[in-house]
Formats: sequence, structure tokens, C-alpha cells
Amino acid sequence: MKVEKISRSPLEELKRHVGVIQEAFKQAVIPDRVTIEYPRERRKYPENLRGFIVLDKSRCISCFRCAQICPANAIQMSYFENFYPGIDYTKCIFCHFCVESCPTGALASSTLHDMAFKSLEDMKVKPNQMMRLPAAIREDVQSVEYDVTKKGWRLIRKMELEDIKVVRILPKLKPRRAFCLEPESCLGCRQCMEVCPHEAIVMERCEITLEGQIVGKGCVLKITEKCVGCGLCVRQCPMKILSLKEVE
Amino acid sequence: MEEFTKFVRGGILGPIKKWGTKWSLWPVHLVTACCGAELAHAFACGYDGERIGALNYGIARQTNLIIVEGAITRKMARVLRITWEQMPDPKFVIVMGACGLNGGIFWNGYNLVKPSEVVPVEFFIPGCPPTPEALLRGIRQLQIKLDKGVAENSVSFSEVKAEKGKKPRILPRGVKKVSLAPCIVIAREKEVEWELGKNLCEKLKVLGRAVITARNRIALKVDPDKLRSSAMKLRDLGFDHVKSVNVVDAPNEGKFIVEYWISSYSVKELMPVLINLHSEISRREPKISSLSDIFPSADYLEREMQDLFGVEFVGNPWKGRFLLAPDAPEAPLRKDFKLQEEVYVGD
Amino acid sequence: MKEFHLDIPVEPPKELESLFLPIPREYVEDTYRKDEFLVLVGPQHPGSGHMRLIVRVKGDIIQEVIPDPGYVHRCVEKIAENRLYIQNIPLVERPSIMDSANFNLGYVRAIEAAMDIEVPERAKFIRTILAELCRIGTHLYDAAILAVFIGHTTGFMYPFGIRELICESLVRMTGARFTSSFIVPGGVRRDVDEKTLRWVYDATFAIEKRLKSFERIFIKNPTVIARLRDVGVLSKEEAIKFGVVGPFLRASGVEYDTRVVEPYEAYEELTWDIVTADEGDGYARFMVRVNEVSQSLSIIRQCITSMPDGSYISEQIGEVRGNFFDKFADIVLPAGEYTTLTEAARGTLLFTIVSDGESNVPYRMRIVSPGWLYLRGFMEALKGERLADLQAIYGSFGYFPPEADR
Amino acid sequence: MQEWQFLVPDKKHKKKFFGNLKAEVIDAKLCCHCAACAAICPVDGIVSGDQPIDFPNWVKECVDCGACIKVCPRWEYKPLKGIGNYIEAISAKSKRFKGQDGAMVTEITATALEMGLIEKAIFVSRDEEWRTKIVTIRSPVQLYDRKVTGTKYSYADVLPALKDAVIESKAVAFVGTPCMISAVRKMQKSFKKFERVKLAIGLFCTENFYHHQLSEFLAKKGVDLRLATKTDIKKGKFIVRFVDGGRVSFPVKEFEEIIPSGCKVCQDFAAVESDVSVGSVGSESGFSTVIVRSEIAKKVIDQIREKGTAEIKEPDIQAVQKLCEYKVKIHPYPSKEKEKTQ
Amino acid sequence: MISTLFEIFKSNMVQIPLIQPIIDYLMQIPLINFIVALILWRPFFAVVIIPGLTVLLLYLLYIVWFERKLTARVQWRVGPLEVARPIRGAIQALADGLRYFFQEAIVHKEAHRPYFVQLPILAFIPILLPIAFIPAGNVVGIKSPYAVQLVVAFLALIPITIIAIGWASNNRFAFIGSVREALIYVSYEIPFIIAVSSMIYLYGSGDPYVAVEKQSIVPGAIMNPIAFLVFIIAMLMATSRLPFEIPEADQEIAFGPFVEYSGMLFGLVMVLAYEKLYVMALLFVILFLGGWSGFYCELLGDLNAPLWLFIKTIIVISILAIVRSMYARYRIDQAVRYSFSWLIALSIVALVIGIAVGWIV
Repeated sequence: MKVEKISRSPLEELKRHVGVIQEAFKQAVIPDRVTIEYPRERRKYPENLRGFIVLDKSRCISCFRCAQICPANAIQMSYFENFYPGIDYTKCIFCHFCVESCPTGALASSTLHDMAFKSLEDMKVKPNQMMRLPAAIREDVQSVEYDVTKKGWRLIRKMELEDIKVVRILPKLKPRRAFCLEPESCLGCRQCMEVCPHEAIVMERCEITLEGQIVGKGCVLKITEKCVGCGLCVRQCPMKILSLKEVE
Repeated sequence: MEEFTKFVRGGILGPIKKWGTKWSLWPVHLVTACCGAELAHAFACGYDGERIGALNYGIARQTNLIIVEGAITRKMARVLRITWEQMPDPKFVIVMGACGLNGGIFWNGYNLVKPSEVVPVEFFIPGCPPTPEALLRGIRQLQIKLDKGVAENSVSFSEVKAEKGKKPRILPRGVKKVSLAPCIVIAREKEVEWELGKNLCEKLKVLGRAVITARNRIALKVDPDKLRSSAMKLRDLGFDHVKSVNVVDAPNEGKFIVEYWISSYSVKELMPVLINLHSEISRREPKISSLSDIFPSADYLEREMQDLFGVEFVGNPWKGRFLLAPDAPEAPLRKDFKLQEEVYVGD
Repeated sequence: MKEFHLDIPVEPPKELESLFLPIPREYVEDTYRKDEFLVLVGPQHPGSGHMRLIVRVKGDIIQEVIPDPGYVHRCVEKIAENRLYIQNIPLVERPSIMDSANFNLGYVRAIEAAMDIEVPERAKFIRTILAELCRIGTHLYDAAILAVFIGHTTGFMYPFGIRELICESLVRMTGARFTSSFIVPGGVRRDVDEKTLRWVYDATFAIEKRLKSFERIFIKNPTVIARLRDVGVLSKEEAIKFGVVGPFLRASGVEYDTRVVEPYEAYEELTWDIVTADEGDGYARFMVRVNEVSQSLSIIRQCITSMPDGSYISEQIGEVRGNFFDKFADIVLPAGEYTTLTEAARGTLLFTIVSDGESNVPYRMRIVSPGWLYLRGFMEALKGERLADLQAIYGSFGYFPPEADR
Repeated sequence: MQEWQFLVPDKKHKKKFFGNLKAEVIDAKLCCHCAACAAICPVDGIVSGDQPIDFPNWVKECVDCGACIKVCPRWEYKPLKGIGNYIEAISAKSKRFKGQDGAMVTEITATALEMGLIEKAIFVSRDEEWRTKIVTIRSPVQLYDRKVTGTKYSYADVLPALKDAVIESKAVAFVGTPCMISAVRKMQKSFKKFERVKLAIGLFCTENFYHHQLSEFLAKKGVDLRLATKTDIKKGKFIVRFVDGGRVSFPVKEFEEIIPSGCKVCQDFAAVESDVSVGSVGSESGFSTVIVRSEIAKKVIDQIREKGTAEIKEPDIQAVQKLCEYKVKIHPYPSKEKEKTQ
Repeated sequence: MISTLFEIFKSNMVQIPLIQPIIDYLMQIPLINFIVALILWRPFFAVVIIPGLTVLLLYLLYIVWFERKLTARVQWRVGPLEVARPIRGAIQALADGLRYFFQEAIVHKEAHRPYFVQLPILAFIPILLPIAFIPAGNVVGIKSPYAVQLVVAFLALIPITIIAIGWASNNRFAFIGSVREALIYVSYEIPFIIAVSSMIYLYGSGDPYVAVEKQSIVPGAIMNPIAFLVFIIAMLMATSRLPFEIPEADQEIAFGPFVEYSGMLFGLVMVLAYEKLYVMALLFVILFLGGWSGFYCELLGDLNAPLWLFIKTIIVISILAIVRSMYARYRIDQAVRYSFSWLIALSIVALVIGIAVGWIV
């Protein structure tokens, strides 16, 4: 498709001038205004707007997935009763890879997105501050929504306050547990045991027998029922012999 | 004079001055990075920052607010400081966007500077990019600060009580896995049904090793001293521009692989074909002849590679830095320049 | 007309030494000896983005322009070598956030090409919608910047107003106004429901309606035409020689569009035209993009009306929610080099990923963004024009430094 | 509930396992610098490089798993000697590749890759200063690089890279000195995963050097390694060839002072435990002697024969035998000094 | 001495029946009566109160706000608002003015310091001088039969101060801006003078009183529409308004001559164009829109004429304000070419019409 050539005749020129003047005066008389007067009114964003992230501590299994998937390394785990994620909003880019990665739905997105801080220190949010939505300064008295139809676009103002919502979508995942695929390759380094946040892997000393003969001292490692399938051991294992499997 | 200044600042006229400043926060037009798009939204008709008295305006002398729109690079940091120095008192700085706060996604980049280390900053706005509402919230917070005299965060966190525990001895391993012995294969042959490509490969065999790597992609390896003649030959075949110049650093094999991605606009059937003309040069004396006179489109790309890898393109008239600031590290894209590693456990 | 030189030796101003000019001192002295003038435009200048142009003028005529880019060089290529493949998705979007879907798409396609992932039809259509929305958004953004560069503030406001609809569409579909990071290897992150698609469908009509106002007040504005016509002309030969890309190449009469030359996603199944022009001047460059906006609107409508049912992500990947880490963190591409071409809004976008076959980070990632490719053509177009045209040509190219500098 | 067992080796000292290793191997000057311990260490604490193996801060960081002892070829050292068992021995020269002599290591790897017996091979490359670098070979194309082929007389950390390769791929080959081969065999004994090392190509080896010592030594002699294209040991002489075609040579005896202590106790010349050993001894110049010891290697050699990618001759096996004996003679174990002290 | 002055003032006072009782009361108080008499002394009243300085300031506050508001309206947005919501943000310009007033005024090192500081203040002289000559009924500063010519002559001084400002700034962009100002000056001044002289020919005199009188039936705009058009375009060019905002072009040369100004000084130079517009609009109203003639209100007395003049001026300027949101900026060579071809041609046509109509009337 070729772009139409623009005519250079003075008459056309004049026509265009008239068009401009017409449009400007039309707008001056009946403006198609689309401004959202923000501090006074709040725009109704859809629920899936990616905003401030809220943590439900009771669901968190300290699996480090959020911290390790974060492209900006904004999530660092802090140790309370267990490891919980804290988000550094000086780095957070609101991609919500962490929310998508959370296997239990402990992290949830909220529609709170208008924040301003006076110092960088205040922006490093600790896990215990993330469990509730923060109280935000709000000056809005009404809410606005875009109304789009085939005919055009206008704003609908409603005299009601838009709540900041927390949207928690629980992932449909079967429970998983760690399994050892290749016990013969175990180094015996016990890293899996030490890294486990739930003390689900235990070790006992024993004697190793091979074909009925005692070969030497050894240990036995057990993955117990406590395992919640966080997968830390899987990633920790230097020989990569552990794996997560779905269990019924 | 000093007494006069003092009087103006704190005297009876103080409240008037404060009021004037509060409703007339004019951000200077200092676009530093891509958050400028959201800044434009905040001042365009969707949100109209002019409503609250902020008018995006001209240059440093006539304004009193800098909105740092994201990343400040080494080059830009100087500009930011100069702009700030040029501005008349009283002046304020708001930083928007993660890049400007702590680097954001570029936190371990070699070229970023934190604005808060360059100029005093009043308010920080998180987001990447922050929504226009967030920016207006920042301006609003600044107004409130001018009103009350103290700065406030716009959100206040309610802390849930939690016992602080002790860090365990072993911390989980990072997820990143970097090969100790990387293998770099540029031209991996692939079987594809592509008649034109096979013909081309036949034609190019005289120049060097020509391999079809995928549909529409041909890799042609030539000796460094034959690079120019090969390029000329390609030009005669109808290839007329360079789409990319790339250097791959292979320290384990002690070489740089210099690639030119050459394609054609003028011959219709060659349009989809991308020829990767590459040759290997020694890492100790990284020199290769430039193709910028054969393909002028390679000029800036070569300059960039010269800057980032320290590979000298003999024949390119440009010497010295192009993309990087004078104080940026030498040849940062070489593999021996390491970036800071991630930390997954905080305090 | 005969020129008369005043034979007075002029010393270059002292300030030129303190401005870290990347050009040699002799060049500056030579300029001043020849009764010419160096004007530094940017980076803090109302009519330039985040870059500096060292403009050598003779009277009002530009003799040569030397770009001083890198003010937004954010080391994307280096950082990408230190991040997981999946973590690079937000990273590659950042150079051009208004065009995020196209950048995202180019990168993800390179991964898919390497791993031989088949993308389901529905995902392809959703991706196409996102890419086209971003294309419209970018063209509008550039139109707005062009308007403000030639002093037309209304021309700035209207596109940004219309862009609000684009942003709203993106929020409804993906959850973010700009940087959606929505396209992942194998498909997209979430399904988009019928209601949202209907909304986007209606929005295309609303956009079209608003664009009519914009056309009257800006596109057909005689002052705009006067400023852009016959300004910064790049002939077809020049455009090819200097490797100009995208709409700017098409404005010079070359019918090259990656979406046709090397079709990807759903473009083959839709009907649309390549927009070209012959003049190669500023107005042609602008008009090509204006016409592309309407083409894109039509593509979006076609996509929505013929949206196939099915999965939004490849079966090789499976449900993403909650599984994101497990699915994507350990992606390792087979060793080799993978290059994809994508038609981003401003032109051809080239992604090269070199993988060593063992690391879960790219060995080398090369982005050649359209801005960086047409910078040379842009500089050539400036030669011989008036100083006041610098901004007009700048705007007509829609040069966006973060995109070029990466 | 799932459980499995693992063996904990015996300690000789009441220290953590690395302490044992340090006392018995490293400090006893037995360490051959094969870097097996560095490869296997689960906390990545053991560093090898251009200096003796060490674990800084091992007292604190060592997790006391004993893996390093399980894999160390010099732990409870019983030297291997002689030419070992073999299926056949040939002398060959590759037609495709250029290497040290007959480029048979390269040829065998390339053929194995082409046959699909292995997915990748760990090779040693070098930089301009002849520092060793490890590269993974995935396609025969890479083997055309002259830096990859050819002998480097410096230690290389092949095994850490090998471990990564083993975790990822199903079939791996590698090239190593006799001590590395022994280490890999020990690994295979303890850890099943290492059975994925399908092809262990051993090199004939008398001794190896630390890179910095070698380059300093040569620098003292006025040799700039950066200009060298090839190094070689032939008939008791260390030969360096240069870019401009020149060459210098020194008797190997002069190198006595820089031979690391670990090599002075090694008696294995022909890589007895390998699948196939390759070296120049026993062939005329331009040819390599190949000693095939296992079935898989035999398959490869048969393929080479079939395809005719190499010229094949009869080797002089006696020469190899002689050198094996010679190595036992010059590297006595337990060493004479030690015997004296005992 | 004082009493003589007092007598002079008293004899020539503005008569406003509406506030006459208050004035009468104030006149009885000593000292105050002198001030009141001074203020109401016609020449002083004309220059300082209306249509002079005081309403000029009011006008400035109004026009800056109105222009921003109108532009915002055309641009689908709201414009200044939150500063005073009940009155739709009408005091926005006051806030900006106060901010400028209290901001630091930087005089940079390279500037010619005395001129740099003086010139923005000196620029007020060519603004106020013509106001003294513009009559509003019988409220007049200096009565002169050559008032129109004088006003045109004084207006020509303003660009010279702007050029001087650019020179004093000693900045590359300021230089370019000054040169552009000079070029634009040459190109609009000729059609402007020809258009004005066509009206002088039409009315047969440069006396505003004659002009207003002659327009009592048909306004000048209808008598000579071409001159009307030329005057408007010249006015846009003279006051650096879009599409001829060339010397200040902020995207190109960053406010040209004013690039280095800050604080109060910038406040002064920024309103220069608006003041010039005001003076030109006054002249425009007198020449084309019947001046101060209008519906007479008994209560206002002498104030009637100046008020009408002022209101008409404000309306003219307000309508012109919309141009800002309509057009892009022309290039300098285009603007000069237009004015030397089309505009001069038009103005000569206007001159012919003026002479012809003047001859008929």
C-alpha cells in the first residue's frame, strides 16, 4: 500500500487550515476531555494490575523460588521463624515472576501501585511488613473508569471509593515431595539435610553391608513425611540426584 | 544581601513563598531514560499534571524540580549534576523508577550510577515504570512536604510481630549455572530444505566454510585477512547492508569471533537471507579490518564493538569511546570483566 | 549566492573543553577556523532526548552531525550474560518499554527456535495482538514526540491520550501498563478471557475515532506539512546503503517488512498491507507510520474475531501459574547460535543468542535494536538541512535513545 | 518415606576429611593435582588452579563428607606401572586433523562424536600464554582449532568441568593424564553417575608442570611462550616451536627443579586404567601410538579403520614398554628420601 | 507648589458617578485627597490604572491562566485547577509569579552583568510609553494627533531590547535566538507598518479619536478586511506566538534569548511578549474594532470608555489564545518567506483598499 501523496495546491492548504480551526474550536466548545484528576479520584484498574505484593506467612514454605527467579534480585529471604521473602522496592520491577513462581500462593498481588518514599531505607520491606496491605495516604473521593464502546471513549465517574484489592490466585498444583533418583551417586555431603527448612531430611548412622558383608561405617538418609516439596534440597544437591515428584 | 535572603526565606513572606513554590513545581525537561514515557503520560491529557500546578518546562534555569526518569548512567550523572547546579534555589529532586533508586533490573550493571549519590533527593517512587498515579503521588507528597515541612512516606507499613531467628549455617545454592568449560559453536550445520540456501552455500564455498545453520541463515567462516574480499564478493552477490556486528569472546579458546550479519534489501529473493560472515581473531591482538567502507551501515556497530570489546577495527576512522563514558571500565563485555553476584539472603 | 567570509580567527570557546566531547580537539579548532560553529544539542535540551548531537553548522545549514550516544547505555548485553534465560525477559523489554511486546517476542522466539517449542495457535494470536498494540503505542508515542519537537503541544497530548487506551488494553490483558513481560517460551503467561478481548476490540474503534481528531488537528495541519515535507530526504539508494530499517526504510520506497519476509506468529494468516512511500522525507516517514497504525488496528480486529480456542501455552511447558520457576529457571539451550528477526515498531530487531549448551544463562546475547541501526541514516539525513530542522528530522525518525543504547 | 545409605570412609587423623587429605596427600607431597577433590567437593571449597590444591578455611567450611578422599587417586597410594592390559595397539595418523603428532586424540574424539557414542568431550585448550583452559567439544568442527589440539605441559582443571558434564549429559569423553584417569575410575567406583564417562582417553605422561613455573623457567631461558605454536617432549628434549618457524630445545633433565613433587612419585606412563591411551612414543614422527584397552574404544578404532580417516601402521610397542620401565626407575615410590627417613 | 499640583489634578479628574460619594468623602481628608486626586488625574489614571499598569497586571494574571486553560480544553484535559478549585485554578499564574519572584535569580559568569540585569527592566519602557499615547475616551495620558504612528514607533523598540538581552546572555542558543528575532522583526514590521498606514489613509489621520469616530457605523475590520488579516498575522509574529514562535522555540533553541534567565528576571522577560500583545491588541481594537465605543452606562461615567477598550482587547487576545493549541511552529526561513511574499503582497492590497475606501469615505 502506498501512502497518499499530499497535494500542494493553495486551495487544499486553505482547506486544511479550515479543518484545523474547525477542530480546535469544536474542542474548545465541547471538549472530549479524558483527564483523571488523580489525587481527587482514583482510576479503576482491573484486578490483575501488578502492584504491591502481599505475603501470607502461613502458606510460605521458604522455598526460595521467589528470591531466585527475581530478575532484579530484589527479593531477599530474611530469617524469622523460617526464611520469608522481603521485597526491596528500590529494585522491584513489578514483573510478578515471584507471584507466578510461588507454588503455594503465599505471595499475592494487590492493586496498590501509587507509592512515594522519602528514603531508600524505607523501601526495603521486611517480611513482617508485607503481611498486610500498608495504609496509604488517599485523597480520592470518587472513582473513574474508562468506558469504551464502538462509539467512543468516555469516563464514568462514580461517587464511591475504590478499594485496594488483594488478588490471590491459588495455583492448581498437586503436592510434591523430594525423591532420590540415584542413591548410588550420593556423595554423603548431607547438604540436603542441612538446607531443608522443614527438617524433613534426617540422618542416622549405620553400618553398610554389601552382599551380606559389613563394608564399613556409613549413614542412612531419610526423606520423611514432613517434606512439603520446597525443592531446596533438589537444587542444593551437588550431584543432582534428587528430584521433585508429584504425590497423590 | 544575606540578611535579605534570610528574610525572604524565613520572614513574614515565608508562607507566601511556600505557597507559591507548592503550587508551581515545574519539572525540568531532563529525560534520562525510558520512565520518561510514563512521565509524559502523567503530564498528558490522561492525568494532566498541570492540574496540580506542575508544568513540564524548558530548561534548568527556569524550573525548580528535577524528575529523574529512571536510569542514570555514568555519562548522564554528570549532566544531572550540571543541570541541578544550574537550577535556581529552591530546587527539588524526585526520582522515579527502579533504575534510579537502586539500579532496578540493572543493579549490577557497569554503567549505572545512583542518582541519590549525585544530587540530594526528596522523594523516591518505586515501579518499573511507575504508573502516572505514582508519579503524581510523588509530586503531591512533595507539596505536602512543602506545606508541613516534614517529608512523609505515602504508605506506612503495619508490622506483624515475628521472632527474628538466627541464620542457618548452610544457605541455599544459587540457581545460576555457568559452565566451567563453555563450548562456542557458531556454525552448527542443520539439515533444512532450502534450495536457495544450498545454491548460495555452493557459491560461497570458495570464500570459506559455508554452512546452513537454520532456514534463511548461513554461516560463512573466513580467515581474517580474507574478510574484506569476502565482503566485497557478498556485495557483488547483492547483499547490501549489515544488520549486526557481533563479537563473541571465547577466553577458553583464546579468541574473539567477529561476526557480521549481512542481508539484502535490493534483491527481493535475498531479503530473508541472513549471512553470518565471521572470522576468528586472536585475543591478544584483537585487530580486524573494518568493513565500514564496504557497508557504511556497519560503521556505528563497529564503533560500538570497539568500545565494548576493545577489538580494533582497522580502517574505521573513529577512535576512542563511543557509547561508554570516559570513566567506564575498559572493554566491559569481555568475559574476564565480572559483575557483582546475586545475594538471596538478606539480614 | 556568493558568500563573504570575515577573515578573523575565532578561538573555540573554553567551555568546549569541559564538556567531555568525544571528538578530537583539532576537529573543534578546524570548525572554528572555517568560520563554522559547533552547537551541542542535548542531553538536557527540550528538543532532544537522552543523547547529545554535536552539530557543525555553517550559518543555519548543518554540515555534519556527530552523535554522542550512550547516555542510556544500561549494559543490557552484559547483564544478560549473568541472568537466567527467563530473567532476561524483563531485561530485554527495558530498552524500549513502549514496544515491550515486540522485544519480548523477538527474544522468546530465539529461545523457542533453539528448543524447538511449538507454540499453540491461541498463544500466537494473543502475541500478535500484544505486538500490534505495542506497535500502535510506539507509533503514537513517536508522533507525540514529533509534535512536541515542532512545537505542536496538542499533537503531543492527543496521541498520549489515545495511548491511555493502549495502556488500559495492556493492563487488562497482561497486568502492566508498559512492561508486560507476558510472553514466555511456549506461549503466554495467562489466558486472556473473552471479555477482555471484547474490550480491546471496542477500544480499537474508540482509538480510530479519536485518531480522526488527531488527523484533523495534526496530521493534516498545514504547518506540520510545511515543517516535514522535503526535509531530511533519504533516497532509496541512501536508505539501503546506510541500513535504515522499518517504517523509515519503507518510507524511502523499499518494500521490506520482516513480518512478510520471514513471517512469524499469526501474521501469515491475516490480511494486511505493507505501507510504503516514495518520497523518503520527514512527512513520508511520519505518514507511513500513521498508515501502519490503521493496519495494526485492522490486524488486532482480525485476531480477535478469528481467535482460535485452545491452550495459551505449549504442552511441552504446561500450566505456568505456581510452576513458573520449575518450568523456566533451568532452561538450557542447545549449544549454537540463534538469531531471530522481529519487526518491532521502529524496525528490524535482531536478537542473537549464543549458547554454550551447559549454562542456564546465555553465553552472549546481542540485541541490535532498530534505533541503533537507523542512527547512521538519521545522521546522514541531517546533512544539508537547517538547524531548525534537526528537531523535525529527529521527530520524524522517532529516535529513542534508550532503545538505541540498550 | 524414602531412605538410602552412603558409605563414610575411614579417617586416618581425627580431623575433618579435608584435613586427612591435606596431611596424607598434599603435605606428603603426593598430590598429583588432578583436581578430582575440587571437582567432587559439595561446597565448592577446594580450589585448584595454578598452585597446589588447597581449601582455604577448611576447618570451618568443610562439611566432612569424605568425598574428596573417596576420589583421590593418591589416597592410600599404590602406584600403577607397566603398559597394562590392552586389546590392540596401533600407530596412526589422522588425515583430517592436525595435532601434536598423529592427532589421534582428536580423531578418536571426533569419530566418537560422529558415531554418537558420546555427547560431548572435555578438552584442554590454551590461551596466548599457554595457560590451560577447558573447553567442551560438542562437534568435530571445534576440533579444527589448533589451540584445542596439541599438548600443553601444564596442569588443567579437567575434572571439575567433567563433573558438570556428567551431571548434564548421558555420555561424556575426556582427555587426561594417567592420574586423572585413575581419579575418574575411583569416582566411578563410588558414584554411579560417573559411569556416564564413556570414553577416557589417557595420554602418555612422564611429568607435568605448573604453568607459572614452566613459563618462568622458559622465560629465564629466553623463550617467550606467547610466540610459541607448539611444545613437545621428544627423546628427552623439550622442544618449543615458534610462529616464525624457529625452534629451541632443552634437555628434559634441566626441568628437574620444576617438576612438581606429585609427579615424582608417579609410575604410570601409559595410563593403564584408560579406555584408550595415546602418545608419540613408539611411532615414527607424525604418527601416534594408540593403545586400545576397552570395547568401546575398539569400536571407535574400528570405525576409523572402516572410514579410513587415519593412516594406520604397526607400532613399536617395545619402545613404550621401555619408557614405562624408565618412568618407574626415575620416579621411585616410596621415594628414596622417604625410605631413608623410615 | 503642592496646591498648584493639586489644582491641576483636581481640574482633570476622572468622573465616575458610581464611586463619586466615596471620592467626595476622601477628598475632604488632607493628604489622602492629594493621593486620590493624583490617582484620578486623567493622564495618571490612564497610564497607571486603566488601560495602563494595573489592568495590565490583572490582564497578565488572566491571560496566562486563560491561555493554559483554553489550551488544556482543546487538548482533552483540564489545565491548572487544584491551586484554587472553586475558581477553576484562576490564581495559577499568581503562584507561578510568586515562585519566580522568590526564586534565586542567577547571573552566570559569562553574562554581561549590567545589561543582563537591566535589560528586562528597561524593556518595560517601550511597553509603557505607547500606553501613554493610547486614549480611552477622555481618559488619556498624552493626547497627540500622531498617536497611532507613535505607538507603532515605540513598539519597534521592543525587539531591540530582546536582541540586546540575547547578546547580554552570551550563550550560543541566545545568539541564535537573537538572530531569529532580528529576522522575524524585519519580516513582520514592514507588513505591519503598511497595514497600519493603510488604516491611517483610510481614516485620514493618525489620531485615535478620528479613527474611533469614523468607525461609529462600520468597524474598520469590515472596511478593510485585508489589513485586518495582515495585522493579526503580524501581531502573532511580533509577539512570538505559534505558529511563529520562532525566536523562542523552546524545543529548538531553548527559549532563545531568554535561555539563561532565571527567577524574577525570567518572570519579567517571559511576560514581555504578553505585554507587547496587549499593546498591539489595544491598537488593534482602536483601528479595527471601533475602539472604546460601546454601550454607555451612566453610573460609570468616564470609566466607560477605558472599560470597553479593555474588554474588547481581552476578547481579542482570548480568541487569539486558541492559536497556540492549533499550530506547529514554522521554520524561520518559511516564516520570512511567507511574510516577504504573501504578507507584503496582502498588505499592499490592504494599502490600496485603505486609500480607496478613505477616498470614498
